Amino acid sequence: MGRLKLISKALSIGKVTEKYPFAPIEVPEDYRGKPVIDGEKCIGCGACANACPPQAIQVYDDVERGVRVVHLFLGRCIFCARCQDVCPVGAIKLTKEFELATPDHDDLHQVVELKLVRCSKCGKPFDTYRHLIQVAENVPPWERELLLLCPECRMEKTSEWRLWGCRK
Amino acid sequence: MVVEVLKGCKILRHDDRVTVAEVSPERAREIAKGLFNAGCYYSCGMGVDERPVNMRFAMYHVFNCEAERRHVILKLTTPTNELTLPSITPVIEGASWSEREAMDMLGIIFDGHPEPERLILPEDWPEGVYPLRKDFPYNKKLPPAKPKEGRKKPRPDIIEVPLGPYHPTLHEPEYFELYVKGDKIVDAKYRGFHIHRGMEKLAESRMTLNQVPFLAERICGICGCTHSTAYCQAVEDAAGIYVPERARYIRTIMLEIERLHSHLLWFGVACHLLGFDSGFMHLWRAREYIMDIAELITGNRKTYGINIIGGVRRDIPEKKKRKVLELLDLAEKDSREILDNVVKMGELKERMENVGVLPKKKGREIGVVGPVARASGIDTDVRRDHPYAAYGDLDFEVPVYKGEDVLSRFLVRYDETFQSFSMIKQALDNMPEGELINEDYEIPSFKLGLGVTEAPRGEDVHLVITWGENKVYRWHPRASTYNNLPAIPIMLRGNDIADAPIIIASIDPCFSCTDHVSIIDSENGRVLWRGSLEEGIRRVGNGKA
Amino acid sequence: MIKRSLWVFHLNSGSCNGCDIEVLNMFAPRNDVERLGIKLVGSPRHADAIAFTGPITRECLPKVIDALTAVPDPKVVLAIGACACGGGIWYDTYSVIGGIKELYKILKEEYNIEPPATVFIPGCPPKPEAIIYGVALARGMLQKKQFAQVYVEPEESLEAEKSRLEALVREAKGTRHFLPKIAVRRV
Amino acid sequence: MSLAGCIVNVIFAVIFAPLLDGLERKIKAKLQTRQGPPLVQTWLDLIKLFRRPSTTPSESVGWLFRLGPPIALASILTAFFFVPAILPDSMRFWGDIIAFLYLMTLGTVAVTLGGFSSGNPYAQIGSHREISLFMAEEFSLAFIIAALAVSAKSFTLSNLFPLPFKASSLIGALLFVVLVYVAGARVPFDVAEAEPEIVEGPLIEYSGRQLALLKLSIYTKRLLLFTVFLNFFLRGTSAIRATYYVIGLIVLSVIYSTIEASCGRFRTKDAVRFLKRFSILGALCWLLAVMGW
Repeated sequence: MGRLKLISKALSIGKVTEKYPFAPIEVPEDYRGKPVIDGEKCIGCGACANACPPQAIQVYDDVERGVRVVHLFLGRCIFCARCQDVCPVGAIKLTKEFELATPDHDDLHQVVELKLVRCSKCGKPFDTYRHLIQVAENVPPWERELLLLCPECRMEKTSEWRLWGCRK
Repeated sequence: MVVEVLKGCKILRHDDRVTVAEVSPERAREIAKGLFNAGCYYSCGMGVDERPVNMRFAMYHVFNCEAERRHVILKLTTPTNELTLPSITPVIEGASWSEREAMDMLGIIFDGHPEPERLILPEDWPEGVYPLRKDFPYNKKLPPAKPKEGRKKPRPDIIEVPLGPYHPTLHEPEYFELYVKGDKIVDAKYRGFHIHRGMEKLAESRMTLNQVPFLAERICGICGCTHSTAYCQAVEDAAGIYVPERARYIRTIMLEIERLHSHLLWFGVACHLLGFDSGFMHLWRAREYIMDIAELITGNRKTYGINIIGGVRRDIPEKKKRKVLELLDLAEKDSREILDNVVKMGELKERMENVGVLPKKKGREIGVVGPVARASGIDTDVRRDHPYAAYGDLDFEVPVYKGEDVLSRFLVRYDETFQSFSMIKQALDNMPEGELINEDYEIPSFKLGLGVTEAPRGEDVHLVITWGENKVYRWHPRASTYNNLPAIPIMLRGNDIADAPIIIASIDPCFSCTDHVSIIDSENGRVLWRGSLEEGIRRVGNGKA
Repeated sequence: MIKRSLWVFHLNSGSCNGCDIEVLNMFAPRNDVERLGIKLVGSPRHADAIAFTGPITRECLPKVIDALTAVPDPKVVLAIGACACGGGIWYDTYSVIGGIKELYKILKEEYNIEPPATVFIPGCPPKPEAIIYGVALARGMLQKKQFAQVYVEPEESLEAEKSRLEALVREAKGTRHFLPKIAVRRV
Repeated sequence: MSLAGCIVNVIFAVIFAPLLDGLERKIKAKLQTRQGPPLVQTWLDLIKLFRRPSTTPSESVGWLFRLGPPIALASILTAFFFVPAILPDSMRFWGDIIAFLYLMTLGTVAVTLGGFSSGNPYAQIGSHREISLFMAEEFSLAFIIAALAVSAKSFTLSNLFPLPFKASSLIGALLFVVLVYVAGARVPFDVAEAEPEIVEGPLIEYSGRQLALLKLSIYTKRLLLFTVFLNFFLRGTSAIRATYYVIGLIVLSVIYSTIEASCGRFRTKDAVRFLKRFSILGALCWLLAVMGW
């Protein structure tokens, strides 16, 4: 009689129910919980936005205010940790936090605003200070010259060089 | 064998896994029939808008040839500026849905298709708009159009049930139509695809190559990992990417863990459908160990997110391995005890025996896969026939039962569950050291790749056409339920309609509840019932309607 | 009213099953939410709350609206998972309307129905415990922990960065120069 | 025979029935290795339901729909006037077992009428199942009651309680146990309310207060059936009787919920077939009683 054995098994096991809302639970070491952007570390390079499958992180420039906005909408996040993989400075981390519920939709947003550098030639804001510092530190000194130019001006400049075959 | 059938066709690719041949439309039926007679069954079909490349539409038919351990892909192209292709459904029943899908999504017209009706797109989708064509933007939201007239004519003697397709057990919206005579089922028809989310289009437009594994994972919340593996394998196949040994072992482990969680879930649901709730609770308790393992290894209970092109993202270090083995032993012991006892319960067994019979021959024609095929005596398993990941190195048996009924499907899953436990242990023990991911690859432009995995429900086929610039040109996932669903009418036919829920559940459809049907009298075509299956059964069965 | 007893109607509007299974998992022995007085009911008429999973697909929209309006007011909506909270990975495709916000917009504009109280439970899928936390939040048993985070780069660090960048560029002046090498770097 | 005692019985039934349901939920949870709800959970549910608004579906026959729940509850509670519960008092008159049967029927009919009038096909199917099950069950109930009445030579409940020690009356009581199980709409036989299949059947369109009344009527009906069965055996002074009564209720509900937790659901067809066979046993028992054993 299978059913009697099941009853005795249930009685021998007792209860397996957790106490959860009244007692915290343990999540494993590598749990993929709430992603948090560390504003201090973020350089606004946009690698996370490129990698994010649901476009939960979007990076866009607010030209009028001269800031780059890194906008994470947790409501759409699929907790894949791709942003953590690709972040060059480790600014975005998935924490062990899973208690994200909120009655207010606005609570699900994380915004980092970084000031933009203006192009030394045309004056258009084009990249964040932090990103440029990061780039400058990682290239040999002689490649740093064009850093303060926006992509268009940079292209213009390099094509000029190529045309003349030299720097001036 | 296969090569003989394909004589006279242009062979585009021929290696030890896949043969791709371009077939002229006139010879399509003849060659398809030839392949079927050579022991290949129809696996899936993909329509492609190839106009940016060569001004034509193409249809790829994939056949699985187990005897030669290869897949054969027939490519049919429309003549320039035309949309017509011959339908192979008259000779191969299994191709019906694939062709209807291509009709819906691309507007290819299949000559001689017996049932050219809309399959996938919603009822209010305007005529003449084909979302998978390259000139359709993926995020265009169209205003609803009037549904086509004549599909469902309301008549005063028809009982309409206004309740939406929702139901208290595991629910995904779906819809069946049963044709009955007395209380015997004569025929059944399926109308589903309520959850068409447009992901094929999404993959080829907004997403990059390495984002798609995460999309593929969300095809199904239960068997997502096998979809993402299949996608990665398809891209790796197209681009010839080497996957490190250790990565392949980790993929195998995750796939088997997924199979365990899915099978235990199914056993629970089957108990629930048979009214035995304690069984459901016990099995889900045992399943909780498996969920813990998944969480431990990947950081999430479901949607593991472990696959990426070229390898895997997370390692299983020694410490985790020991913990996993510990949990596995607990789960194995617990689930074996429970399942053994459940099988002994007479009334449950009685409701499964000789119910929902799918004859072997019919199953072959439709191309059923996975436990459904194996319960009908068809000896097929992708893991053995087309080894992928690390399955080639593992020692396992493929359970095959000849009962052809629901009980056989139960027993196939029962055997598979314990095979999985042993496979995970073998894989963990033999896992070689080394790299997790190979990132040194180039993606070729416009190249076809095929990825096949054995999902808990059967064979999953992913076809990918790559495109340079880190994009896919076309991605076609084919879930196993897609091939198994057309078998349901055959299983239902001739059965007592009271057994319909467990029959429908027995293929482990991705929607796990079995409700919302129309019961139609086969003699006068009157709709007797539309609503939940069970009431319909009572109502019609008791001669009330 | 819903403090000690909450009956939930589960509404799937096109979910991948992940969240559905986790909702069911709440009722399984490990989490057993029956101990909190939560019960899954089959009829929207009996429900006090709706467990909403999945993005709203085009085909499901009218059915979702029917089911939502069948629940007597006042009701609580639990938007479970990334799809219900914000449309998920497919939030902008042709056959997906979006998340629950878009549904409320349609309800407001076309049916003039005020949106019910909603608790958003992000996750893909959320752990059963995360859903229980959301329910406890809806009942006022716990405080919310999630707040919007806004970081604006402060002025003082900006100054430091400016000078650092200038220093780096100055360092470059006078170094030997070659034409920039053209190399493809994969991100 | 005092009216006050009867009223105490009714109040006891209303208060105790949901608690008994809470106990059963707890036991089922125990058998499924869960913690289960607190004992008072059913009461909390009912209180919440009483505070929720009731809706009347637009396609229903309004007055019939609204009338169902109060009649269902009232008929069961009225039955407690004839059946001694915690106190041995009851309003006895000749043939009150017939009145008791009528009241039981009235409760079921009220529920099913409400279901039929709701306009919801799920409810109609549920009601239909309920009626077919009830018909089958009534048949065997009639035999058993007849057997008991013959062996006690009375139609008055108070003469039936406690039962004389005779073969027929003991067998009748045993058969009655099974009927109590069936009439209580427990798992193999809960086809009318089958939640996973037809969403609580006749109750589907009810909400708020009406639903609470219906639920309460189901719980009190189960308690009523228990009470009738226990009365066959209870003896002694009031205090001893009351103690045994409460212990008996708890034991019965433990046994019943254990059986309930380890069974699969019947199809209506199977349930009716089972009851048909069962009524043959009832008839045999009646023959025994007629033969004077």
